[in-house]
Amino acid sequence: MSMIDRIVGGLRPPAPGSTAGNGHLAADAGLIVDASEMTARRTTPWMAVQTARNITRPHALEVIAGAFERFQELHGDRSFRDDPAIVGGIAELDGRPVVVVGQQKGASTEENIQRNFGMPHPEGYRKAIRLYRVAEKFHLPLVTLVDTPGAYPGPEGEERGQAESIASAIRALTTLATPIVVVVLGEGGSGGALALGVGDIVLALENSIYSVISPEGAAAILFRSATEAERAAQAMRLAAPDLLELGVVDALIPEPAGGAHTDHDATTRAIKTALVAQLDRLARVPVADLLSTRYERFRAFGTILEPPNEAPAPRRPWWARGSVRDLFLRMRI
Amino acid sequence: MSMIDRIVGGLRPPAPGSTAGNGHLAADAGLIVDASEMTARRTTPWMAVQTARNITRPHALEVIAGAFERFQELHGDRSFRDDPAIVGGIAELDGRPVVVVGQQKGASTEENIQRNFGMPHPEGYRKAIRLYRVAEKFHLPLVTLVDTPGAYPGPEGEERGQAESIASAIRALTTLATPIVVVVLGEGGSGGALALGVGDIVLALENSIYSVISPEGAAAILFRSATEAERAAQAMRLAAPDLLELGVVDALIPEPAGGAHTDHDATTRAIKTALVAQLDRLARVPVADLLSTRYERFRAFGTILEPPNEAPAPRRPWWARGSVRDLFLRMRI
Amino acid sequence: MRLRNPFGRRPKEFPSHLWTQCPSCGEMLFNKQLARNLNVCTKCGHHFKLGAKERVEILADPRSFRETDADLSSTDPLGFVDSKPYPERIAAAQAKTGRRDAVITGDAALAGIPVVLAVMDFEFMGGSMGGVVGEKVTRAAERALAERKPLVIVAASGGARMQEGTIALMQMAKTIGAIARLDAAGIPFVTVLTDPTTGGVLASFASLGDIVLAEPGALIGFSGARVTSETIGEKLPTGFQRAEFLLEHGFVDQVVPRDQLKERIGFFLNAFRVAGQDLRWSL
Amino acid sequence: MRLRNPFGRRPKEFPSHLWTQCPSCGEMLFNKQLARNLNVCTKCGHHFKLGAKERVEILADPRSFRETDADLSSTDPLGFVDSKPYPERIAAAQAKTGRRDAVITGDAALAGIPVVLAVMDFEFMGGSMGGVVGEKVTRAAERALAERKPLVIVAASGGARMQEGTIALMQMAKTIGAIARLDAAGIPFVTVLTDPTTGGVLASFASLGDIVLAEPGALIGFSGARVTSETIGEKLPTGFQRAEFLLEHGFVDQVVPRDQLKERIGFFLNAFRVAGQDLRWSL
Ligand SMILES: [Zn+2]
Ligand SMILES: [Zn+2]
Repeated sequence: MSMIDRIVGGLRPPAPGSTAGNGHLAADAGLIVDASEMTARRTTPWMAVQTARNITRPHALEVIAGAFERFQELHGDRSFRDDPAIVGGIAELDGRPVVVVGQQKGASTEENIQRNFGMPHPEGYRKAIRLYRVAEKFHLPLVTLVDTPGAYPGPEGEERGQAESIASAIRALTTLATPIVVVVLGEGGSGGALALGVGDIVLALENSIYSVISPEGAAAILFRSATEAERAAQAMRLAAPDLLELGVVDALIPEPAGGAHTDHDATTRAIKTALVAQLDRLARVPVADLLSTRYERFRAFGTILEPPNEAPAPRRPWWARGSVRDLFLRMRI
Repeated sequence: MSMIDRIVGGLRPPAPGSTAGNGHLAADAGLIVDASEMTARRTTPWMAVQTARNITRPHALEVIAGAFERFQELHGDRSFRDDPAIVGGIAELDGRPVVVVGQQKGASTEENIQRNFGMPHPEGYRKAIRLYRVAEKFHLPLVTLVDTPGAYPGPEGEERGQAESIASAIRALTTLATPIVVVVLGEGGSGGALALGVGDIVLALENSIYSVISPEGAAAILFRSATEAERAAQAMRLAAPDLLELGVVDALIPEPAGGAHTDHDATTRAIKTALVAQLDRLARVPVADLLSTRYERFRAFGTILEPPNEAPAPRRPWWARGSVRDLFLRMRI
Repeated sequence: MRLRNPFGRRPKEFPSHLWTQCPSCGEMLFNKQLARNLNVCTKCGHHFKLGAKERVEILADPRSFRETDADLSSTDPLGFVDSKPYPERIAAAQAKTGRRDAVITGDAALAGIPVVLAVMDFEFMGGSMGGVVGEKVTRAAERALAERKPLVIVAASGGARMQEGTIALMQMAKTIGAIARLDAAGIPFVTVLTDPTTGGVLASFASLGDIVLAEPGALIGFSGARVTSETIGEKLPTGFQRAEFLLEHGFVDQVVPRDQLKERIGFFLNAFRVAGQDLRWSL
Repeated sequence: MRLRNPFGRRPKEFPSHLWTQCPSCGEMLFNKQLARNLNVCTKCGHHFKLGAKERVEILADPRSFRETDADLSSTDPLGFVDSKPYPERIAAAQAKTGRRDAVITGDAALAGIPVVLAVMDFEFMGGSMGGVVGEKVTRAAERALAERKPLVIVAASGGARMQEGTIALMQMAKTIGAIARLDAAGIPFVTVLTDPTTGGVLASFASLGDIVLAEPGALIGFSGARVTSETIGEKLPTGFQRAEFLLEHGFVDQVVPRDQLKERIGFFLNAFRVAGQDLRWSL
């Protein structure tokens, strides 16, 4: 076959290049930007799934209380219900007012029932959209905290438009004229996570996961058995270091040695440090540049083969392209 | 009391002035622009209420079928339900594509139950807002058809935000960047009617009514008896000629001698003639002028007394002010 | 000030100019102490209605409030007569309240931030919105736009003023038109829904705040509960149309106790101001 | 073309290359006649699935379709292996369909109006969206924007392509980003939801049409019905997640029979074009 490989984006090159690509991210924040640094610390994918789901991990409201000051929660979608599985409001981050929106899991069965195990209904995503608009209107940076098994798959969700609400939330983020930093706290489950997951910088805690479908769901489809979830997790490359290699996240926030659940304060401090550093950078970038860079960031995902006759000039991955690199250089100033 | 009357707007001056003010409206369309012309034809307010509510009057879908061509209904609010009490879509009016949105009453008890007697739920107003946005996005003129006893006052309406949905619909219309012509077909019931009632030109059928509360509701509050509705109707000045005098509507569309219900075709033809003439005019006005004139039109309602020391220069009613008059003059071209 | 108690029984064993019975917990409250506690029951936290003047006092920074358009008063556009003519009702309400109509507007500082403030007065014909309320709210919004200051409105209203008919109805479009311009200009608008906020006021500017706050237990709804109840032929559940009900259904950002209102509004306005510095609405 | 019948019983008494049994009414349909009727049951109107190529033929004006990006095909970003490696699955699907991936895109005229057209192919790995579908849909939207032509997408998909993991998930953000730019530029976007449209395709571009049409009886939903049913531990009602269910719940503008689709889309695009003349998207 007379085709040449043409990488339209997506996969990061091996270690040295990738450090050059976004090494600036690590500058002030102690972030991990090179998955190869983590080789010694990596666990099995299935362990990663268990850790990311650990009920004693710090969840959104706790992270907000620890990393932000003066949080005032805002409620409701203005049309149906206040969904407890999504929380959000206005807070200060190191003195800077921001809008923060996150998925909220419980730390106990009782709390999980109240929070629907962090699985939002459509009205939750519509509340998120409303808060995104508040951020945009008043030029407040937006921080989102992703932590959900996925959007709630029950019939009420279907009746009220789970798919429409997720699509609309993603659309709102792609064009939101204010800086956005995403942090994956624990479980990034499918489209229900992505509805909070489109931003200028996407960070993830070291033991978090992010996947297109739950390992159990994948196993049921691929191997016709939910007990094959471990095998599915292995195939899916859903652990944080994989996500870093794939470019799905820009950097990882290191967790305390035993995992985030062993030291909530240290975890929260690390998140705060990372957020402050990223927002400092983004604050210096004109909004029009943010928007075009955000577009290119997500535009670049996907590795495809294209025959050369249709490809006049090979395209470089988004983080290596002129405009984006210029932006990052400016962001380092 | 050393005050001078200062009319900030609202009441029309007597006949000759008012004809001069908006006589152009009558030019092509046979519209009634001077209530004094109607003296001989006026009925009692209570008769007007009965006629406006006559179940055999032409309702929205019938008017759309008769006055427009190629109507394609669009459904749904994109978040909860398709409300059958509000209908809307895209149609052609004398060859010009427009968006049309109306409240839909039934012509039978069965149909009325299906249409909830023309009383929309919040999702109906949210569907209307969505269609308003379609009109704006594609530069389609908007025609609204008002015919409702009011927004549905049941508990589901309260739960899903009847008030919020009405306020949002009104807000959408006040700033919608496309021409809007409103036609009150029968019953204009309160805020639930106004959610479709803000436009550049507001027309009403000769036997329609428009009121802040139903006569029965007013009687229950004012006279502590719903049977005093006739007396309340008298006090409220809700009949079409009153509305014309008050400036709430700009002109009346004459009905066939026995009322609209006696000749649907003639009524529909009269509505079509009026709409075509008004849209022809509005199509020549720059959208920025439409928006400022629409703002001034509704800004001017309310007759108040203000002491002269706080009033440096008396304000003229909206239809007599320079910018607005200029607009109308331009619209006559 | 004599307190009205529309919900519970009248106090029995105490002279009513001295004591008020809490309709929520039944406690007998000494009026002066109640007033000192911002008309909130010291035992159970029940929020009694608060007068418009007192409301301005607890929101505006000391000596910062400058009233505007105080002398506007209504004419009688319909020549409306029910059991008595509308002008007589206005005169009676003016005599009772010492105010020309159902809203106070002005410029103020709130937690140090220059704002335009409007407070509705339920004592004046049930806080109903006719031409004067519509005009004053619209002027407040237009001034907020012209001076690029946030607008704060405290709502308390039975709805549109029936005696002004469709002219009152049109105030909904009039005020919303001004609010929409404020919105397009990116200027903050905060509303506070107090007991009661219903009908045409809730269905216009009161629902459209960037931030919508409500006082605990406040009655908030579009239709009167009586009408709603008659519509379905059933009693409504406890808490229907109360502030907490609206919070649960997604229409209110926060239910805020009266003594925290000023600080809370100040927090939001300050967040918006800091973020918008040198950009949009702040000077 | 052999028709698949995922719902009902297999035809018994007739050789399956000649006859197909309608899963809705049980009628035995002669395959050639069924194909002539656009794969719609001649007795009850049941809409069988329709191939992507046939779909292009019934929507594009004769000889107007020019395919673009036909040669794009997928790599294996994860090195994914389940019961067999992902590259083998792709190769099999390519051999089966004669197509490189699960969407056909191109320029066409539709009822005389120049459009960009994308038609998904359920036969290719269940119409799943990986990098190639995402890239081709994005390029289609970008070309519609650059040339100011309406975009029409016919969706048919089980969702994101699991074998490309989070790279497939990111196609949702990628395609929506392009659609959002189209929206901001005021260029019309029409989607047609066919049987089935689910998961990450429904939760991205497919739901965001200015006009959303659906074919009768099409399965349309976010979660698989099996997952939903297991979530509540109950059977789902008849018609759940069907096109008519979405119409009733407000997510679909019209349910349109297959033989009227082209005319209907043409009507909307023409209305938008006439109105926008000399203004925005039309040339
Ligand atoms: Zn008490
Ligand atoms: Zn059949």
